[in-house]
Amino acid sequence: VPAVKSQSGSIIKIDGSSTVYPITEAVAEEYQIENKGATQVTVGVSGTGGGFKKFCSEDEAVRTDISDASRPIKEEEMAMCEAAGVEYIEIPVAYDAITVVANPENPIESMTVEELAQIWDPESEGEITNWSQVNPEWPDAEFVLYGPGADSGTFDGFTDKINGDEGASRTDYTPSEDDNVLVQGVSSDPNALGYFGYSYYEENQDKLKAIAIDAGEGAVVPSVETVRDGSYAPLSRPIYIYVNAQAAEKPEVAEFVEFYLTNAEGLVPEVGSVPLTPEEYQEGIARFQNGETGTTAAK
Amino acid sequence: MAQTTLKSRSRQIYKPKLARQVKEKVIEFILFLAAFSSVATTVAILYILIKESFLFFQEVPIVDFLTGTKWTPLFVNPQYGILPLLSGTLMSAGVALAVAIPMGTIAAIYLSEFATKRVREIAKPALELLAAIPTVVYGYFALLYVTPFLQNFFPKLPGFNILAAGLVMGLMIIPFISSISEDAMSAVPVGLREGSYAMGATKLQTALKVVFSAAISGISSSYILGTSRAVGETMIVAIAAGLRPNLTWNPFDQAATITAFIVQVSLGDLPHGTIAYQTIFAAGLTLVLMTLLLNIIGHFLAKTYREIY
Amino acid sequence: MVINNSHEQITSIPKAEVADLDFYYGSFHALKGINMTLPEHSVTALIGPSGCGKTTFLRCFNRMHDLYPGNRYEGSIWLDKDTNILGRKVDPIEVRMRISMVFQRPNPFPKSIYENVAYGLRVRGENNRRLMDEKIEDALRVSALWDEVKDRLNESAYNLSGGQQQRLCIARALVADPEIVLFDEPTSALDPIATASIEELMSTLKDRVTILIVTHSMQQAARISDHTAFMYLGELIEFGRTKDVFNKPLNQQTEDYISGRIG
Amino acid sequence: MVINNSHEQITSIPKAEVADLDFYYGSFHALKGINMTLPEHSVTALIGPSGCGKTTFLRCFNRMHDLYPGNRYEGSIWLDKDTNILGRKVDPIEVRMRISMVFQRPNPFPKSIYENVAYGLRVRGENNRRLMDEKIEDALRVSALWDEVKDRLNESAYNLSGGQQQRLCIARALVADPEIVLFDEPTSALDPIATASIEELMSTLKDRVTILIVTHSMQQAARISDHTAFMYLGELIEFGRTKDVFNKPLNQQTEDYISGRIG
Amino acid sequence: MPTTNLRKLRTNLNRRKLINSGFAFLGATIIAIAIIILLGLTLKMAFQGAERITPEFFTSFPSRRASRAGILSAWVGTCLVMLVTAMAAIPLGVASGIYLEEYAKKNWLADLIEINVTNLAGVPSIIYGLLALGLFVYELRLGQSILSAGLTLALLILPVVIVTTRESIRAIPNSLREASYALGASKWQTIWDHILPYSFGSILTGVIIGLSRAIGETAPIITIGALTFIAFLPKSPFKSEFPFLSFEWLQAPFTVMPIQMFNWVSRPQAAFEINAAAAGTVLIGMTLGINAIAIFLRYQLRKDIKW
Ligand SMILES: Nc1ncnc2c1ncn2[C@@H]1O[C@H](COP(=O)(O)OP(=O)(O)OP(=O)(O)O)[C@@H](O)[C@H]1O
Ligand SMILES: Nc1ncnc2c1ncn2[C@@H]1O[C@H](COP(=O)(O)OP(=O)(O)OP(=O)(O)O)[C@@H](O)[C@H]1O
Ligand SMILES: [Mg+2]
Ligand SMILES: [Mg+2]
Ligand SMILES: O=P([O-])([O-])[O-]
Repeated sequence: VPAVKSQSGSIIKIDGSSTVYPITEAVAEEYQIENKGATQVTVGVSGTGGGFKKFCSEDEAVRTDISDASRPIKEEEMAMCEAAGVEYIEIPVAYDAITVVANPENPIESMTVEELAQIWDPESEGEITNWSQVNPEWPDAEFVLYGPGADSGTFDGFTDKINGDEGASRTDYTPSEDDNVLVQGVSSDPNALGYFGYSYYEENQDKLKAIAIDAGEGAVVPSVETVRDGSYAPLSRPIYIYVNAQAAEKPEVAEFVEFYLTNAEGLVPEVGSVPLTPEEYQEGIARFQNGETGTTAAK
Repeated sequence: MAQTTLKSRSRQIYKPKLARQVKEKVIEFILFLAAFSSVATTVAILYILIKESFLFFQEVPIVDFLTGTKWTPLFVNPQYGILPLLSGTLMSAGVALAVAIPMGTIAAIYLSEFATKRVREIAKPALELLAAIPTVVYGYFALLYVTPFLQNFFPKLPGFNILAAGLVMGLMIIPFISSISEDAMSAVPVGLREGSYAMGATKLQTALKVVFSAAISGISSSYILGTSRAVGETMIVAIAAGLRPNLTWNPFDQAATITAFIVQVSLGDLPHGTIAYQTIFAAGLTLVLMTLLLNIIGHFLAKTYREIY
Repeated sequence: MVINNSHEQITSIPKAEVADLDFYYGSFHALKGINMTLPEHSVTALIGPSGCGKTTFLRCFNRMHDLYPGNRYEGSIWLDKDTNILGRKVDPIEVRMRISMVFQRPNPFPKSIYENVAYGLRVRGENNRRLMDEKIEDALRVSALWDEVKDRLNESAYNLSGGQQQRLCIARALVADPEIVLFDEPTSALDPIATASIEELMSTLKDRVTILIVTHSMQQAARISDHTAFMYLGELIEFGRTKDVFNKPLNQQTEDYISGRIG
Repeated sequence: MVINNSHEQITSIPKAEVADLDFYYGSFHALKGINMTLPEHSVTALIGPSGCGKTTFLRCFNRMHDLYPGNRYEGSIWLDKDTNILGRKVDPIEVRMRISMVFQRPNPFPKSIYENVAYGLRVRGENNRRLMDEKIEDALRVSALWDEVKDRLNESAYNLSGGQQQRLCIARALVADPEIVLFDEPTSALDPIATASIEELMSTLKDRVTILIVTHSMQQAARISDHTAFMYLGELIEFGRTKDVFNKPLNQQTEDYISGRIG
Repeated sequence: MPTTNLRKLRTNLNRRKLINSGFAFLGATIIAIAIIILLGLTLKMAFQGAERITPEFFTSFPSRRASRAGILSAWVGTCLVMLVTAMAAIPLGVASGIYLEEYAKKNWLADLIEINVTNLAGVPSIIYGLLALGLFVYELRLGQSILSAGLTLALLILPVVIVTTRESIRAIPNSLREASYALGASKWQTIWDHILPYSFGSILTGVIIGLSRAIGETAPIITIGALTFIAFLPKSPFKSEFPFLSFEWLQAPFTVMPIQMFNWVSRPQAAFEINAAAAGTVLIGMTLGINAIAIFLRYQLRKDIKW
């Protein structure tokens, strides 16, 4: 990115989901180029939960203007926001597939949802440690698990959909809010298994292998198509940005959000995620311009 | 010389007394405040750590904290046993010291007793550069160069492991040991050395039997310093040793240290006031107590083995 | 130019012979053409004004100058007529095992009294405890220290007084049966009483070893030595029996020094 | 117990009078009941064996002992009969402005020659360049250094030889017109030629100031001083005109020392 | 001496000399190995990063595309943070050093300060990060700003500055102090006119070494929360209207070199590994450059000052 001299004022603070991060980072980068640095944008990666904790913070020094989220806001987070007097506008920005990955040297190609659940079940902790315990056809070797930390929307989504209970997971794995660490781990260990947002797999296909997931209707590998047509189940989901409604009244924030939604269609695939349809983006812009606060996502 | 000039002279020099004394006192007070700021820093560190840890220990029994074998503070059924982090910390420090103490000591003896002045003047600052390299760079070395290299010999070595982090940390700690030990050995009076040579001792005998034991206080404090560096080192382990709290004594395994845990949680930017936020202070307090303990041991060692020559 | 106004009457067998010795600290010519014999089983004193080269000369005998770079010997010092101490092929460590040294300030090692004396044996690889005990007791007795320390051999040597420390250093120098012992102003850091006890020691020591001692006190030289060498500006001016040198010096400079006119 | 075998013939006006002075380094009683007068415009030498307290005594005159904790004076030193230097209310800084000092080893500041001398004026807040130039030239002339340094006043003082450095320190001590100058073995670190030039200086200085000098060389004391005080083990044993003290000492210890039997 | 005896002596001597040379070889080898490993790793990194080290690398902001990403915001951030660190640590540390060395009486308070400084020097840097998070960010509400980071690193290197100040002051011979006092100088005059000017160079050396440590510190800065995408520069400290200085930059969000490198290290794409290597090389270059200045200063001082 060519240098842009800093001149003026306002800073837009963004934090939250690591899954959304690549998209927001790309948008922020393009926006600042276009904008010649008039408005400055910072983007942090704290995970969806970590992002909401800041977004809904009572402390204005910490509070962010926009929060990236790979799942809808939770009840307790709504309560926090309410307590802090924060109103928000929820806007979906892309689709994601939680991708289960293994090292390319691993012979396993697909797993059923039950097998996945068995590997990640809290009960399995310390008990199930070997591939062959899950499926006798699998190699007789100890597996090593990598996954997002507990502040992560991906973690919530995965545990909800696989283990049937949000947050229920074994804990003897390497957790990190930073998905890059997980990619590092899985790619350097033949017996590793991990999961994270699709774009991190997409960017590292040479080092990772996506496991096909069989939810009863045959094994499906995640891809733009299988996500769009809904066949990659149950691990597909929309991902969002949450905009502070008060901040949205500031022209630079409004300008940024609109820039985000008009350019997302081009930038999302570039960073390896699955874009919404143009109509869906139009809907988002409308929601934003009308200032429709609250969440619409079905719980 | 006339009496009058003497008188006037004395009057002249008696004059500015009060103003000068006030000025001196004010300056002394300002300097005192500056010196006291370091005490204030310590108080602030302890205040912050103890305040947050106090809240933490209202939720978590201290016995569970000290004896629990699982550290999963961010999960649904959080467990707060510090032992896994402690084992990671001790293991990585252990590997580092196993490298740094022998190498550092031998290097120090070589530099102070064997090397010519020219060699010493080049080799000592060159070794000190090892400590000048930013630790994040060492972390990079460990993760991207040392681990793959070690995997050539140990194919089962995971991508994150204590061994590579410890080895690289050991390299970094060498100069803390070699420089301070060398200083201590150089400070041994020539008289003692000559006393030994005059008995027909070789350089090695002089170095090991006379110089080393005369400088034992400085040498032991270099070991202590090296140990507290190893225990408190953060970036190397955070990057290369893995982030999984793992109660293990196997250096080929991955394990999180106390410091790595703090970094990991800080990366997630925990908000003020949650128990997750307090865990890093409780972990930090543990770390500070460990280094404090090391310092006290060092103080005692220095007292018992004070250089007496 | 070598000035050597030796009196002729030296009677005892020579233990060492210095021949045309020159010594350089880098480019500084510190000793100039020294010729002298060191009579066996006697005490030879080196006197002269400060900076004249006494210490420098003494330290040639056990090759101490080898420890520092830039120093250079020329000429020779023959030990027992067969070994040139300064010879290129002679190992300085071997020289030091045969010729030991006591320094100006007592320099015991930071070890126990026993270990200090034992050090002279240990460097030779001696480990036999019985033999060591014997030799150490002997050395401490000869150094007139045994009675004072026999009950606290394991205490640190630093607990001893300055005079005791110096006697300990003498014991350490004696324990491995050296042939010559060099003393560099051994009493200059001590009080008069400690000095007296060390001076007393000297006379008994010469039955065992040959002694070369540097002293800045003419009185001390007169009291304890059999022969005296007077040095001035790096040269040996006069050498002979102590009573001759002091009572009828051959050289004007010696006389000036002895009568206090120079120095 | 105060021993004070002063000869009676001291004639000049007293510049300072020491009355019952005791001094302690912590619990060590270093000076014991000293009584003495310092005659104005003359050179008084302090002699005695090493460790007898000469330096300690000298440093009482400008309260140098105040710089270190644990030191204690008792008794008094009256300056011009009206100020007790050791008085509790007297500011040591004022004392030092009136009584300056030259040390054993030359200790010029690592500054230019000019600034070294100027410092004596600068501490008093003097900044007038003309006046300073004048005073500095005068001080350097009196110290017999002017001709050697007048063309290089801005060079570092460290480029001077040892003897020149010591003369520079003398100039520095003189520049602010002190009443007394204390010298602590000012030539002991110098070679004979430099020593001679400093000794020569002394006699011209006493027209301006009163001098108290410590020396370990009796010859030097005899050469340059008008009065001599002999100290032994912290006591003042004998004090009188130099020729009296050296030729007919009243006290046995003085005689022993002068004849070289002790020390 | 009988020849048998002499022969025994020589055998023993030869054995000892052999062990001696063996050790000398071992020592030299160990030092060489340590330095060679360091050199090897550094060079490997430098070669890997070399292709990225172009002028654009220094004038570009970070980017999602590795080949376009640069370190502009990082090195500017590092310089600004170091500025705050130096402004805070130097006066505080030098004043403390002077107090401890020249004023402090031997009492419990002085002992306390002294022991405390030694202890602080051993406190891990991440703990300073926790202090900063609790104190600067949350209690004093300085935010995750350049000011917070600079002050944190200042506290971190304070012991280094204090210790070197003390050592430099102690190296000044007492005779110079006495010379000054004997001329009637007061304590502060002695310190200001002599002690400080004569020790200035070595104090500076120590401060620079302290800064070279601070420049690579990552953990405390992560702890106060500085790992973000920053593609802009803080406000300039100079402005056109009166009073021409602006302190808004102190409050600005920022990133620094080691953080930028850490960010790139943890990205999995090989292209970013090149960026990380390039940033690491630049970072080492900065550290070595600073150390070289310190070594040069120390050498110059040794040459000039001889007391
Ligand atoms: N290491 C050295 N390098 C250079 N010159 C030296 C060294 N040691 C001594 N000298 C010089 O050599 C000369 C002789 O010194 P030496 O120490 O032998 O004198 P000395 O007679 O023992 O004097 P003293 O009675 O003061 O001990 C002196 O001029 C001294 O300055
Ligand atoms: N700072 C000190 N603390 C304790 N004792 C001291 C101190 N300085 C000197 N002394 C002791 O006080 C006594 C007198 O010392 P002083 O330095 O005055 O002797 P001196 O006559 O000047 O000797 P020299 O000729 O060696 O300089 C000595 O016994 C000395 O050990
Ligand atoms: Mg000598
Ligand atoms: Mg003295
Ligand atoms: O970082 P997350 O997208 O998993 O919340």
